[in-house]
Amino acid sequence: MSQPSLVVGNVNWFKYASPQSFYPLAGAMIPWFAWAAAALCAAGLYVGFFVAPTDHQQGESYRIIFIHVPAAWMSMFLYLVMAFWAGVGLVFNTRLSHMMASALAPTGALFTFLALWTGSLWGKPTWGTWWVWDARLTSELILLFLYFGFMALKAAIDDPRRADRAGAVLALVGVVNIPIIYYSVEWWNTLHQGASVSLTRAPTMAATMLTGMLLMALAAWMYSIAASLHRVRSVILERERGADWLRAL
Amino acid sequence: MLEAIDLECVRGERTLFSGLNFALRGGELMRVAGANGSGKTSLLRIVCGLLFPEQGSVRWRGENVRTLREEYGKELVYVGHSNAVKDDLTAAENVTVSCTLSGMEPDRDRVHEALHGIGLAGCEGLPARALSQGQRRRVALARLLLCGHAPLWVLDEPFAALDAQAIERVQALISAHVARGAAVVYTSHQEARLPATHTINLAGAASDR
Amino acid sequence: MLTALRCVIRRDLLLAMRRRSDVATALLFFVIVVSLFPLGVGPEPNLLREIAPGVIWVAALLASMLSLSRLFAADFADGTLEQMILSATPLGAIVAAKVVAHWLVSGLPLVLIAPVLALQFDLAQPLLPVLTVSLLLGTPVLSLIGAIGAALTLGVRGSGVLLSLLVLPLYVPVLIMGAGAVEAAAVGLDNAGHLLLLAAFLVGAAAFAPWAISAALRISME
Amino acid sequence: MSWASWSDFFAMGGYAVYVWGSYAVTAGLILAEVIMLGIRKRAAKARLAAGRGAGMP
Repeated sequence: MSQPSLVVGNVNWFKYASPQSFYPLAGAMIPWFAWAAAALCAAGLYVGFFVAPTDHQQGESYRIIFIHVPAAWMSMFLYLVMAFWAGVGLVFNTRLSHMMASALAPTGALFTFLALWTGSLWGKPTWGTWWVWDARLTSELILLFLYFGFMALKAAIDDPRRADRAGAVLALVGVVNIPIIYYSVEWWNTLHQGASVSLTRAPTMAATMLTGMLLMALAAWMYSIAASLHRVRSVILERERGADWLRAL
Repeated sequence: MLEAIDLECVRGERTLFSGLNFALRGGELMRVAGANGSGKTSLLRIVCGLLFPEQGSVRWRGENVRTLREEYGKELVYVGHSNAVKDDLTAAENVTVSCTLSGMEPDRDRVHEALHGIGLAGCEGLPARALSQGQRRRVALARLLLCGHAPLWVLDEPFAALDAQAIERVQALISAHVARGAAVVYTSHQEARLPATHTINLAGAASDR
Repeated sequence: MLTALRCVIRRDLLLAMRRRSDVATALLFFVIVVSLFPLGVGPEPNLLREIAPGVIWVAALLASMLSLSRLFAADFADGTLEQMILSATPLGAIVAAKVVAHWLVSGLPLVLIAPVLALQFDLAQPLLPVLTVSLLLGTPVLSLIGAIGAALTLGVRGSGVLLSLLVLPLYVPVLIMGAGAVEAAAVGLDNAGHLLLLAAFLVGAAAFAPWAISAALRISME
Repeated sequence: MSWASWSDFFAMGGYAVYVWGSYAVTAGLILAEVIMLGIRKRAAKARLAAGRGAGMP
């Protein structure tokens, strides 16, 4: 891969966009995001359970969307962010971006699993079956495999630098493939089932339902930031054990 | 021509060397010495652009070797620790493949000539698995006879497993190549009889971080 | 450059010919997996006819996985891969040549033997060419994508299982379009879309994969 | 407000299993992740301290 490109006066400045300066910064940011997540989650649950009306078609079971939809959004979004950091790390050879990518993966996998679990629990009362080979559920399942693949590859390689870069290539290959997978599955699904079922909500969604969903999505977002910042701090501690600044910590 | 700037190499948690600088011009020979595990092979792999140094860079005619890629490959002959010899191919086939990868198109006669020159006459058609360790090393080194045009040779323990006669032969090849104005980098823990213009001793540089 | 590519292909084919048993094993695996399905689901002809494309495609996926781990492993172990990276020919081109050779040895035999296996499932005669074409377009994509995984897992412990975990999810679109083309033809639908998409996958993979494979190989060599 | 009583709320119009099943698993897994984050951090710090104690040069 190419060398880091921002080299001025024989100093690689990217090296100093460094774990060392990021570690305390992340530590200072975590409480803010964590509290924001808690507050937004409380507000979202309140709106979702006590303000939003009963759905006239699905009854109360629709209240699962307040976690299902945010989880599904986060699962895809986190994969994109992870691939972004992996790509940055590959191009500029910055350790911190690789660490960010590995810190995001478990949280992304968690949300992917939650999207599947809640989707299935929602599907049972709605469609009468735990699982449909709907395009979204199926792509979500494959997304989960991609997350697992990324983590398994990184875990299997001993040399952290090689693990970072190999993981990055895999994440980028995955990100190219996700839309292809999604549209293939969707096409396949419409051919086989005539698009009889779809996870998309009826267009007439009460404003309060939407509010609750957005609040929960924001909460999930804040939570993801807090959790991955926390994890990246652990990764820094594990990786940079030999560094002088950590010994002084 | 070949220039290393402030190289640092870390394997696992150990710093093998750091702050390593050298510059090699055409017609110069550099020997890298050091104990086992001192980073000789790693240094050579960094020089070739196979390994990414923790810090610093290697430049060939002023350009970073990591960006030159196949342009560098056209000017470089690297004989690594492993022989890159396939058991299932004959000696001649092995030499043909390795030369083609270096950008040459050797014909049958020249390949046979080279195998003769390195002392493998009569082994051309034998599958490499029938050859001894030293003979396989010679198959790998036969390329030096065919790719004499390359201005840089990087040889990792070229004398390993060779008998005295073959060592002399390879030493003569190296000297002749340097005399032609090429640059050669090699490692060896045997005391060398080659007049090296540069010597890097890695033993002193190795330290735990 | 063309000489070098021809040389690499020739070399890999030569090596495969001198190790014929490896090639035969993957092919035999394909045949056995396909033959197990009727034993598992019962000999009901209508059912077999219906599942035939899917079964053959899934078995082709698994069989192509089997040979992938060998793609770079031997060259990695004996140092030839270093020479390829340091070659005067761009690594992407060498890698593409290796994938071509790999497909000729492991993909093409599957394509050729698949119609015979389809007859076991009593697949209608007009569908056999469709199956062959879909495999002909699809199996090179499998080799290209799989080579990325093989390059990433070089020298990694437990690489065989890891390779399947990495690569199989990425095979999904090819499986859907490949099996879909035959199924669509079976029910009298137009399947040009499926085959065109498979061709598009092939073009896309041929353009993108060599880049990713060579990046992965450089990383694995460190 | 669509709930007449708490028991009405917990019954979720007959969908209690599905709704609370979703929310419980979500809460449980997020809690588990938070706990695991804490464990990992503590382990990393302990390893760091051990390395320092052993007098890493």
